[in-house]
Amino acid sequence: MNTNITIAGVTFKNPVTTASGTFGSGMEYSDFVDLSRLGAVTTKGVSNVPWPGNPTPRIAETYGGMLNAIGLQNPGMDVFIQRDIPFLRKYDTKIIVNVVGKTITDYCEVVERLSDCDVDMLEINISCPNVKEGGIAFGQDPKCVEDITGELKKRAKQPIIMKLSPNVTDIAEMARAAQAAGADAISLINTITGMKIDIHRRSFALANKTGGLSGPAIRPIAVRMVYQAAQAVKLPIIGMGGISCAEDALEFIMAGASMVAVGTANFINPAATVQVIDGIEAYMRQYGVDDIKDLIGCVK
Amino acid sequence: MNTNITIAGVTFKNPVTTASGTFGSGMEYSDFVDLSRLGAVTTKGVSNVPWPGNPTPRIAETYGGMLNAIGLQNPGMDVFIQRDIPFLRKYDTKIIVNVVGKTITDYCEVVERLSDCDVDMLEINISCPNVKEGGIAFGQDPKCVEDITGELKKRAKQPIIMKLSPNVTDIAEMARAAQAAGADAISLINTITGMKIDIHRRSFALANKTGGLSGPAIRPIAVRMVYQAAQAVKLPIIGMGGISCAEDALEFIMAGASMVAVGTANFINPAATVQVIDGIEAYMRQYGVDDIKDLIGCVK
Amino acid sequence: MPFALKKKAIIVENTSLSEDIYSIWLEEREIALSAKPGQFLSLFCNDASRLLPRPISICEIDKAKGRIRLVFRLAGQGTKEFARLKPADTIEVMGPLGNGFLPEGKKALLIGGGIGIPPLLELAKQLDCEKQIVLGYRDKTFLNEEFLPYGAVYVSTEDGSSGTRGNVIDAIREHKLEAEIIYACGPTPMLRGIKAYAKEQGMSAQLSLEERMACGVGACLACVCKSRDTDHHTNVKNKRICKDGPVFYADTIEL
Amino acid sequence: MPFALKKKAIIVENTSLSEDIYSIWLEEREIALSAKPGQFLSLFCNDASRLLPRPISICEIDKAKGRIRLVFRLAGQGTKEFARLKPADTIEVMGPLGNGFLPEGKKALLIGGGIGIPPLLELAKQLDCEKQIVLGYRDKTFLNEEFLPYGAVYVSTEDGSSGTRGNVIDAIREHKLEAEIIYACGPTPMLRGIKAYAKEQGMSAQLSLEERMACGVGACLACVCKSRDTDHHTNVKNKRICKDGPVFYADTIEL
Ligand SMILES: Cc1cc2nc3c(=O)[nH]c(=O)nc-3n(C[C@H](O)[C@H](O)[C@H](O)COP(=O)(O)OP(=O)(O)OC[C@H]3O[C@@H](n4cnc5c(N)ncnc54)[C@H](O)[C@@H]3O)c2cc1C
Ligand SMILES: Cc1cc2nc3c(=O)[nH]c(=O)nc-3n(C[C@H](O)[C@H](O)[C@H](O)COP(=O)(O)OP(=O)(O)OC[C@H]3O[C@@H](n4cnc5c(N)ncnc54)[C@H](O)[C@@H]3O)c2cc1C
Ligand SMILES: Cc1cc2nc3c(=O)[nH]c(=O)nc-3n(C[C@H](O)[C@H](O)[C@H](O)COP(=O)(O)O)c2cc1C
Ligand SMILES: Cc1cc2nc3c(=O)[nH]c(=O)nc-3n(C[C@H](O)[C@H](O)[C@H](O)COP(=O)(O)O)c2cc1C
Ligand code: FES
Ligand code: FES
Repeated sequence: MNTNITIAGVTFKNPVTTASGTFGSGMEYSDFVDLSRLGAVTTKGVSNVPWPGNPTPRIAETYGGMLNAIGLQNPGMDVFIQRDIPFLRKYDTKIIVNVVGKTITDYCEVVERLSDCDVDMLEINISCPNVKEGGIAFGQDPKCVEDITGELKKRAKQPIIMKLSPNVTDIAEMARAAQAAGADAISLINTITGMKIDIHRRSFALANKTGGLSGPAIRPIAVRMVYQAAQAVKLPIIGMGGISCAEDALEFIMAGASMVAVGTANFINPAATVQVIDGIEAYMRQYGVDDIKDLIGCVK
Repeated sequence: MNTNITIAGVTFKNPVTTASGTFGSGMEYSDFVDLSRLGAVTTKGVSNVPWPGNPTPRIAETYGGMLNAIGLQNPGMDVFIQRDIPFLRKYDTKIIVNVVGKTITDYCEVVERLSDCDVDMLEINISCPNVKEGGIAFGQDPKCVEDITGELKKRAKQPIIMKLSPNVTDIAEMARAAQAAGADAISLINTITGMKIDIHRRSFALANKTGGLSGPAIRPIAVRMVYQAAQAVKLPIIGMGGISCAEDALEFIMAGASMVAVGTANFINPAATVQVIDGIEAYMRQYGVDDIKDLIGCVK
Repeated sequence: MPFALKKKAIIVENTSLSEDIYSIWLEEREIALSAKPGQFLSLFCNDASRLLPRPISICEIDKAKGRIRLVFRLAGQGTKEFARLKPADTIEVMGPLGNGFLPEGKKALLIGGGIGIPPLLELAKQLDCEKQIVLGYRDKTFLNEEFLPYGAVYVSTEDGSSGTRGNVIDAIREHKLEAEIIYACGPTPMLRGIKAYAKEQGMSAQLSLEERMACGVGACLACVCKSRDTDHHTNVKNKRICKDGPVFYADTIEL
Repeated sequence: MPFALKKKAIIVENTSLSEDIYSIWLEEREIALSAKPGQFLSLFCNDASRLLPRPISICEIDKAKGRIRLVFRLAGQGTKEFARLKPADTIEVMGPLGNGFLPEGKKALLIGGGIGIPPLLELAKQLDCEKQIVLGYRDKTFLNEEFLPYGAVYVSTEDGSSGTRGNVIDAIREHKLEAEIIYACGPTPMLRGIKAYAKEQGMSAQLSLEERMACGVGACLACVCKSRDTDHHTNVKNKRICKDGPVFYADTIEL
């Protein structure tokens, strides 16, 4: 039984990674999860300089999901490179680094710096709804997607994954723009912009007013977008959005994802990633599927 | 204590109506709900000729929500006008008729016909994701929203509500387009396009492949869009998307909705509409709010 | 029933009839008093992530005690949850919903397939005429012995482990069963076969259909089946299984 | 604790201390054996619509029986659900999480406000030094008698119904309480007052903070507070309450 997956020349032992921002740099969950079981660890977004993030409250619970407006707090690339990459390299897993910025120049700076680091792939977050500049704005216009993808492709030594925003009319258009500019893969979906109001205090539940919705609630939207993107482009897709168990992950794979990421579910069940891996294998055994590749996009 | 709300000259005894398509023509729920308690009944979408809708399965359950691809099955305007309007008029409630079509001409035909009927408002569904032509396509382009709104405004004798699609990058843009073309109000959100895959059968859960996601899962997205629309236009807003109880309804009102609609919750609890009305009143008593209008858009 | 809403029913008994078939008796007097064979209940999950009701047919009615019996097969998470219910637990239900079987008082064939068998039990009890009961299974049988008091019972199994090897039609042909009317519930392919058989034999047939449901009361149009004629309510060739059915005369619907 | 995951704890006892305050004893040996005062547990809801854990401080630890006591106030749906738990029910928990109070062995003032009082009880039991305990309430008192064995207990109430009328600082001034160190837990305004008071008096103070949490283990950065210095982990002036706290020295954080 083969669960290996190769994307842009990088081979993952299984198709399961973590969704950026929900697993820290891996370190925080290493007491709970054997990181060497994972196909890859995708790290929290990293920027050229340290970012303090948004004021609190940064999260709110919603029906079957949560809103977050962390605001991409991160220690900046220097600390990240010096501390987190060596930590992750101790494990038998691939490293995908999520990259954030406020301007194209910011993104370029991080990507150039990471080019000489020992990481396997870069995931470019052009879809964070929680920062005022950059982030999502890049991901909502095909021209911007193309521009930033093109600029980063020139600089990156590792393959790059463009992480798309679900807050768009036509996800296929964004996927095509990423492909046209040479992206090696796309990942989707980032969170969907949402809002919660505290009716007793008559105020926003989040200091940032809006936040990104994640968790099981958004899964049907994510599966649909993965399917639409898979129909539109030939690029490998990393699918995510509300995956908590193997059944959920298999929906994404059958819709066309080559890999999947577990996000919010880590908070609710730190063993989620490993259970997803075990469950996919159990499914393959149950139905006599020899190669995970036979399941990718099998529902048309 | 006043719960009256006046929108475009029509006064509703309270700000609660039913979401189109989730309450039939009112008749189906009249055994469960005293229709005279409701601010208004909003009927299932009606077209110029009878529509048979989509093949089954038409629905699927999702985490905290459901997908539907009914495909706007409806008996056509002749039967509707002859049977359903007189039925609803027996109750002390306003009638909002939801209108669907495949072409602008279709919509015009229905609106013209309804102009001489005894109904209070028309809600124009330009956002149904489950029909191949028309529907959502009109609601995803501001130019289309403007065109169709303008055409219908010329013909309608009743005030018209444009029902917007959440499957867009920028809801404010659509709201502004509706306002520019003379809409009397807007309602949002319609369902969000989603997909579910049956991993055991390796097929789509819905015959139509995609369906519209509704229910509590989508509420944070709906509240955010209502807020964004309220910031962008002066039009009264009918808010909906995952409302099951008074707390939910109040979130929409505080975000800027003048009225709210209860949809999927009717299926789960046929008393939901009445409980929302009672609960809003209880909240107003608890906090000494004399007029519901004081709550509209009170969170900024 | 004006303003009849969801009710909390109390679980009186929950037993398993086989590895994946459960039998529940629940108490809800009003429902029991008005229930008819062939009608169903909408059962709601306690797990709030699952919103939609699960339609389950009424298997038996005990008006004296105000109780209803339901027999169901583990299909997914909802039925799994129901299987874990213990006596004194409560469950939210709506019903009775739909139109049941229409007793015609003619010599009858009751045909059930798999998890379509339970609704025939109450019908068998109430039908006041000559009855032959044909029950089709894949392999293991259940509930068949409970039919014995009400008529001659014939069993078919796909693997031949009991009764006729084959399907219910095979059993009918083998035993040369004759009747004026068929009452049937089971998987669509079986119902399709029965419809054809009834036509061939010039019998009338009442078939109980199944489809995914949301409202269960005729409002959402989720649960339609194709009908021969334009339906008076929908004004298209669609009937609502929850409201107009689940039992239909075979010749009025397309399968 | 390598690969320590969520655990199912068994409810041993659930009593209400007042209209909206509940006290639960739960059994989970491993947790009880490693727990320290000031740490907390993440409690998960059984209702699947509510995903995030509820952080609740450890109120008492019974290592012999392998049990933990939690005392909580009804705040929303989650705590309402916990209040309904009955003996033998189970609940999913993670913990013990965070760093507790750091016993310093100096003459101590333990200050609790409202629902910040419970975590001080185990601390009072374990602190091996002279202790004065100041408990502030809005009106009704709870848990105060349970502190009596461990030191002198002073109460303040906002409405003056027991003890000093006013807040905890008022009670401290009224009784002229002196100490070298403060251990405190309660609402932010109270902690802010204590921080200022400690500075004024030249005392050190350990404060237990609160913020909305998602992961509870330091990964998501939901629960930060502002810190005086750049934090070694975050490399910005933010500390994670769940992982670096919930207890901090007053002079290291901004309130
Ligand atoms: C009128 C009617 C009577 C029925 N009577 C019985 C009965 O007496 N005993 C019995 O075991 N089963 C009966 N069924 C089928 C039963 O409704 C499903 O097996 C059950 O809903 C599955 O729920 P689940 O959560 O376990 O499965 P899941 O697959 O997790 O359910 C997901 C969703 O799909 C719906 N669904 C899944 N399978 C079916 C189905 N076959 N028909 C309708 N909806 C479905 C569920 O209601 C739910 O909304 C009946 C169905 C209908 C329409
Ligand atoms: C470290 C720590 C220790 C705590 N110890 C106790 C204790 O011992 N006793 C006690 O009664 N309360 C304690 N709290 C507060 C307790 O966590 C909240 O009252 C509880 O989470 C409310 O949940 P709910 O579902 O009832 O309310 P809801 O408002 O419905 O909760 C919605 C969401 O907001 C979060 N939330 C709501 N209020 C708070 C809050 N004050 N702090 C953090 N998250 C919140 C919930 O966890 C949940 O994710 C503590 C909080 C923290 C951070
Ligand atoms: C607390 C939190 C922080 C996140 N931070 C990032 C981030 O730094 N970069 C990024 O690309 N996505 C970030 N995301 C988005 C997730 O990676 C993922 O795309 C999204 O949550 C949907 O998956 P889920 O429903 O499984 O969580 C974050 C999500 C959450 C909940
Ligand atoms: C079964 C079903 C049928 C619907 N039919 C219509 C329709 O005919 N016209 C329309 O404008 N919206 C229709 N909708 C959308 C609802 O009116 C509403 O906008 C949406 O469901 C969100 O609200 P909710 O989450 O409260 O259900 C339908 C929704 C459902 C679930
Ligand atoms: S389930 Fe809604 S019409 Fe039948
Ligand atoms: S709750 Fe996630 S870092 Fe504290």
